[in-house]
Amino acid sequence: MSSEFDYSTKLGTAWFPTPLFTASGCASSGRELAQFFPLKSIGAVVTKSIMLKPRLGRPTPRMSETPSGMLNSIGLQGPGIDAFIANDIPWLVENSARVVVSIAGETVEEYATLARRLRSVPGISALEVNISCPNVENRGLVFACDLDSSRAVIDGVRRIIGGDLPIIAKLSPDVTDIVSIAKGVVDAGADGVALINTLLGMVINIDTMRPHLGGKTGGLSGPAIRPVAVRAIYQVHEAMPKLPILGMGGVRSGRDALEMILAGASGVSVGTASFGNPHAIIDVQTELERLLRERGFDSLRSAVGFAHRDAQSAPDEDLS
Amino acid sequence: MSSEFDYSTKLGTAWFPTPLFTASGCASSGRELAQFFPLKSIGAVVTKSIMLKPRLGRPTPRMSETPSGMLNSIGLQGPGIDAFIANDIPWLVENSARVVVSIAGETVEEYATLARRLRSVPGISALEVNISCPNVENRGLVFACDLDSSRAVIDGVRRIIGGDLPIIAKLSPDVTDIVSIAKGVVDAGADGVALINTLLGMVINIDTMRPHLGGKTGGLSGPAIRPVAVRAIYQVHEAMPKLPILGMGGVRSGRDALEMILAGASGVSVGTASFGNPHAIIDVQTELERLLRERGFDSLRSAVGFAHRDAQSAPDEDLS
Amino acid sequence: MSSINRFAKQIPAHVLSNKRVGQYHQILLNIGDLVKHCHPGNFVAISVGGDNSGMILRRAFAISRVSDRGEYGGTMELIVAPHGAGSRWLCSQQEGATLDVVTPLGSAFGIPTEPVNALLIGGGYGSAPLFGLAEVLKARGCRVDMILGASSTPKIYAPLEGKRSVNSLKIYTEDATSGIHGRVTDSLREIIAQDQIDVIYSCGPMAMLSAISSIASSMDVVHQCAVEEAMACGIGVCMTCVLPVTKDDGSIAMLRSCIEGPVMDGAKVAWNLVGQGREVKA
Amino acid sequence: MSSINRFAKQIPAHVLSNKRVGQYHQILLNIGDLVKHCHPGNFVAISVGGDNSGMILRRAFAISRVSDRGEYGGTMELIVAPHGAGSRWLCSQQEGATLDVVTPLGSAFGIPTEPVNALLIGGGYGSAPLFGLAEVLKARGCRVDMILGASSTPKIYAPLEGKRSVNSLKIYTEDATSGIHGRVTDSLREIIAQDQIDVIYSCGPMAMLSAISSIASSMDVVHQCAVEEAMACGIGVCMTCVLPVTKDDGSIAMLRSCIEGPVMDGAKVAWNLVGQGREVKA
Ligand SMILES: Cc1cc2nc3c(=O)[nH]c(=O)nc-3n(C[C@H](O)[C@H](O)[C@H](O)COP(=O)(O)OP(=O)(O)OC[C@H]3O[C@@H](n4cnc5c(N)ncnc54)[C@H](O)[C@@H]3O)c2cc1C
Ligand SMILES: Cc1cc2nc3c(=O)[nH]c(=O)nc-3n(C[C@H](O)[C@H](O)[C@H](O)COP(=O)(O)OP(=O)(O)OC[C@H]3O[C@@H](n4cnc5c(N)ncnc54)[C@H](O)[C@@H]3O)c2cc1C
Ligand SMILES: Cc1cc2nc3c(=O)[nH]c(=O)nc-3n(C[C@H](O)[C@H](O)[C@H](O)COP(=O)(O)O)c2cc1C
Ligand SMILES: Cc1cc2nc3c(=O)[nH]c(=O)nc-3n(C[C@H](O)[C@H](O)[C@H](O)COP(=O)(O)O)c2cc1C
Ligand code: FES
Ligand code: FES
Repeated sequence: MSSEFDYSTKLGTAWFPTPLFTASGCASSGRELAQFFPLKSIGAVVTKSIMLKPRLGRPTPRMSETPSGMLNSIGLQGPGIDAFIANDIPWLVENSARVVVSIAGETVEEYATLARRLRSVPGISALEVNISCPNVENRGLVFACDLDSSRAVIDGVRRIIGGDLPIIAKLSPDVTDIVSIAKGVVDAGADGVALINTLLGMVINIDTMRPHLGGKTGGLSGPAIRPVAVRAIYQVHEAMPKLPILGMGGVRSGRDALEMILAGASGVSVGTASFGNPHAIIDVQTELERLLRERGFDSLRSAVGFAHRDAQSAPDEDLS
Repeated sequence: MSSEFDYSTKLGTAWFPTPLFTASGCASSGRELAQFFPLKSIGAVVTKSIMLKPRLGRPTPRMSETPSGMLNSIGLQGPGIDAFIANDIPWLVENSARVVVSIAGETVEEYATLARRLRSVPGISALEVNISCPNVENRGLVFACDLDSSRAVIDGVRRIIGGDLPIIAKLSPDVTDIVSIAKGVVDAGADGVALINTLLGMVINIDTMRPHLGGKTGGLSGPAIRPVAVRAIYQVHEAMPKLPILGMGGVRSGRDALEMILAGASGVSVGTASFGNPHAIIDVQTELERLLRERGFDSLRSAVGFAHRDAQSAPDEDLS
Repeated sequence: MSSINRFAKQIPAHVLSNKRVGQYHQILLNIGDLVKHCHPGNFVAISVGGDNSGMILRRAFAISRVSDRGEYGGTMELIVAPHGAGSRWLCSQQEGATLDVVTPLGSAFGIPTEPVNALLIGGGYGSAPLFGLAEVLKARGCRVDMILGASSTPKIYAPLEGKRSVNSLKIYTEDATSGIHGRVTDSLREIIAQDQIDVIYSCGPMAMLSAISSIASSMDVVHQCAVEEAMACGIGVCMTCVLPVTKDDGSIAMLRSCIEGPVMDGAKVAWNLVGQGREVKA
Repeated sequence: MSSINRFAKQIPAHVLSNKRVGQYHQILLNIGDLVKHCHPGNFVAISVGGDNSGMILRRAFAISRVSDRGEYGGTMELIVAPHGAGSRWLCSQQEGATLDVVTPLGSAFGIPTEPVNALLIGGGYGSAPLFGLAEVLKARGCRVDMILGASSTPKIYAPLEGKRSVNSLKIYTEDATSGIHGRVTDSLREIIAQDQIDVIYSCGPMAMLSAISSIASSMDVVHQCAVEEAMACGIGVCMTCVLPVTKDDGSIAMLRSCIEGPVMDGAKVAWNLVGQGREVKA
């Protein structure tokens, strides 16, 4: 990257040298991808959503490939917050990775507890709050599918965190009105939103003639869902043009990432694409920079939300 | 089809010799596909949603291919109900096609008026009520995204139709809880539901750096969305096992159709697949029958919803 | 409408040869008896990417030429520009590969019953169907002049044997790398007047067709143009490929360019309304 | 864990040959220097369907054999069963095609430091990595017996040259079309006892591995098995490929078979919990 082009981005107060992030759950805790590229060369590692207790997750089969996509039903398998803080964060910090920690809970209280545990851990750039989890206190209804539950989680986390760490609320696309949920969580204290989590889907195994996944339903990800992600980003940016958005959903090339930036994302997470190509995030990062430069942008930031501007404006006019 | 296998299906009181239907908007008024196969050889032709007045539809570009899918933004271009009744239905009837007429409106009243016009037209097997339209009386909110609006439309149509024609309410997947909408329309008088309409999506043209479609957003269809469709069918069948479901969304082979039947659909519409393969619906029809027979089913009906039965049961047990 | 696409079939077609010609690929397909029903202006829709491709829609290409003589029986020639992923895939198909094609589709150029003076105008690969058309027109005793234009020489498609079937050929390039420096429309008025042109046949980018239409209309010359709108189905069932066309009563209809085209009456297309002023990317 | 996949690279690999062997395809790839890091038990993950494929995930295959001699430099051999769309695409790749591969991945079979009596058991294409393993064991002075089984003869993979590296080879088919009628586990107890087996190495369907494990455990024989769970990433980042494994304290951990496997200690896998009793379709 030459000095003329500013590739950096911000999510709230957190600064990142590039807008490319791993997607939560698609990079484990970072170590495994480090065999393929240095983690410090990307914007940040977003760690797999961590819960309070260790969890075994859902029964197998946990995945099914679908046309240009896949379903997963992992069930938030993980070591629990204690082991995570003891083992994973220090390793990432040692390896000079910027770290966004994703948290998940079953109750509003659990999210707050996770935030309390993480508050004073050094080396964390931001919290991503994954609210696509069943709320055990509300008939198992996913937090992100209910405005009040979504707000309650973010409010609880914000109270604990104070102004220290940016809070990114990760929303589900499985809602009638994603803009109202986004407004709700911002109102409750989120500094930004991550769009989108997986879509609820199902595959029937035509041999067993039963749902293929051990968990029956699963989350649909990959290129198949990209148009839904771009739409969500566009809608939320239109409603709140200043709100930092971390875009994701089916990005596998620089052109895909560019779509999200133009729609209004300040950063882009690469998830499923890393399964097919361990260097996907590096390839996306390189290509996105080239595409932005070719279009006359001299910074990433001047391209954010460009698709909303009136059709006559050229990149140069936005550089003032 | 040999006499041993009963491939027929019913949606409410309407009987069809096979469970394969065209999808509304993906077969125009039927004539064009008739160049490739006789329309009477399939279950029924579902016509493009017709409105009261002639409509020019949305500006071009109206489509964008996406990974294993496409976005469309046609905007319900059509000749209006008068020309439709005068020209299209008689042609279909002459060609021995079974006809399901899809209607669309901008107000509750408009749907009712359409129903009144169609009520006494001979040769119609059922009405499909496409409620994925903006409700001009409710801030342009799509009927299908709001429980009360959905109910109001179906209620209005049911009052006009009486018990004469089966009413199939076509639902949008872009909702937080599709089961509650399905329950609402059934309560309001629908005899069945069609699942699913397209997902709201968007593509940004990276050359113009603006939304690619003339209508900005579009509907995502094709294999990409199949897991979402199967999930919706499964959920609704689970909640209302007796409700006839017309399944659709990304079906391009017999195995895809089988997934939907096992999930709970009594019929399957083939839409986008016909764009890539004009004989798609015939191919699906042939392959689905073979797959059902191979699995020991002696009728389509005995396979409907099979994925919900407990894992030990075999097809034979259900033939009683 | 019920007569259109009457002979269309979905068939497997073997690639007999695939040669680079300038920036294009000249692809020869074995399509057997279907050649009988292929007329200049018709197009073919081809599946791209192989089985399990993420590209689910066919790609449309003008039929450049058909022949029912020769060692392979009926053959069809296409001139393909490697544009995006689908056409690049097509250009990478080697001799022996099998393609899934649907053809012949759409309307054909109308052939005058009397010998007239015809001007054929092609932009880029748009010249492809014009040589076959020229042959037909010559056989009917017409005088056939041709003008081809492109941004640069490698984008001019003008095969040697094709040149034989026209009375005159002018080439325009925008970068002056060959022929006349400029665009096909630059001296169009003069040419129409001098050569007493009765009918113009054109194929190329929409902006070119639009420019020709306004000149042709103002000089009362018939203009049949083969349009190119993005098509999802190519067979008239999806309504994505529409163009605004002025009806006799002055109102606008959105006609499907795949089935009520691609050959349309240039005077009737409401060019100012196409894509509401936003052009479809070619 | 940080040592695993340390040498894994994503490289383009040319198909040097593709031959049918019974129901399988024997595919030889040019992978250059990477052969140095490939050990029996490791696997390769291959992109399928070409550019713009709707199949977005790699397919995993055991490395059957590597060689760094020969005219092409480092080569890797795979034995591929045409199962679904991805493996069928792979089997259709001709000599000269280029594949996108990531290798070597996962754990390798542990090699004893002392000469022991080893029994290698393969089911179907599961025999593929066992011949390379046999060579290594022989080189260490082990006695190597091998048992292969399949439903029918065309599913037995037992190349001539491979047979040379084992002391004995028994074949079982369920349809009695060759060798002994039955399954590899039918006389396993007797064989273990008679041949004083110290360690079993196995590769094949999960049900077979599970059956071997229970016999091996009951007779206190070490059992290293290469498992086969559906994998989305193959590199340890997605958590789809997990197997329930009993830890020292008796509790269950869900270990990733791509990175903490595919070679696992058969005695530790909690076979009764795999897929909660529902088997992953092989
Ligand atoms: C009637 C007709 C005749 C044509 N004749 C020729 C020809 O003779 N030679 C030739 O090289 N090209 C021709 N084209 C254009 C050709 O269809 C496109 O270049 C091709 O579809 C691009 O596909 P892609 O995957 O390479 O590009 P992409 O841009 O990746 O395509 C994405 C989608 O947009 C559509 N699309 C993109 N560009 C066009 C376009 N210009 N026109 C229509 N659809 C487009 C594609 O079909 C596809 O669905 C013709 C188009 C039409 C409609
Ligand atoms: C470590 C390992 C080693 C293997 N070694 C070999 C080998 O040497 N030879 C060989 O023929 N096969 C081997 N397999 C199985 C091979 O990976 C599958 O047959 C192949 O992935 C099927 O893909 P498909 O597209 O043909 O089938 P589909 O059923 O269409 O595949 C759909 C999806 O399910 C996954 N899947 C389906 N079956 C399996 C399976 N049995 N194991 C893992 N994933 C599966 C695919 O990867 C894909 O993501 C191995 C699998 C693993 C995990
Ligand atoms: C295997 C898998 C596991 C995931 N786990 C998580 C998770 O733990 N927390 C979370 O917020 N999102 C999780 N996601 C969702 C991704 O972070 C991302 O939002 C989604 O997959 C869309 O992006 P993609 O298409 O690039 O993968 C997971 C996705 C996959 C495929
Ligand atoms: C071009 C196009 C036009 C459509 N028009 C209509 C319509 O008029 N009415 C309607 O109810 N659904 C319409 N649909 C939705 C389809 O009927 C169907 O529900 C959806 O496309 C999913 O099925 P598929 O993936 O098989 O296409 C349209 C879909 C497409 C692609
Ligand atoms: S391309 Fe579908 S109607 Fe023309
Ligand atoms: S396959 Fe992804 S963790 Fe093993």
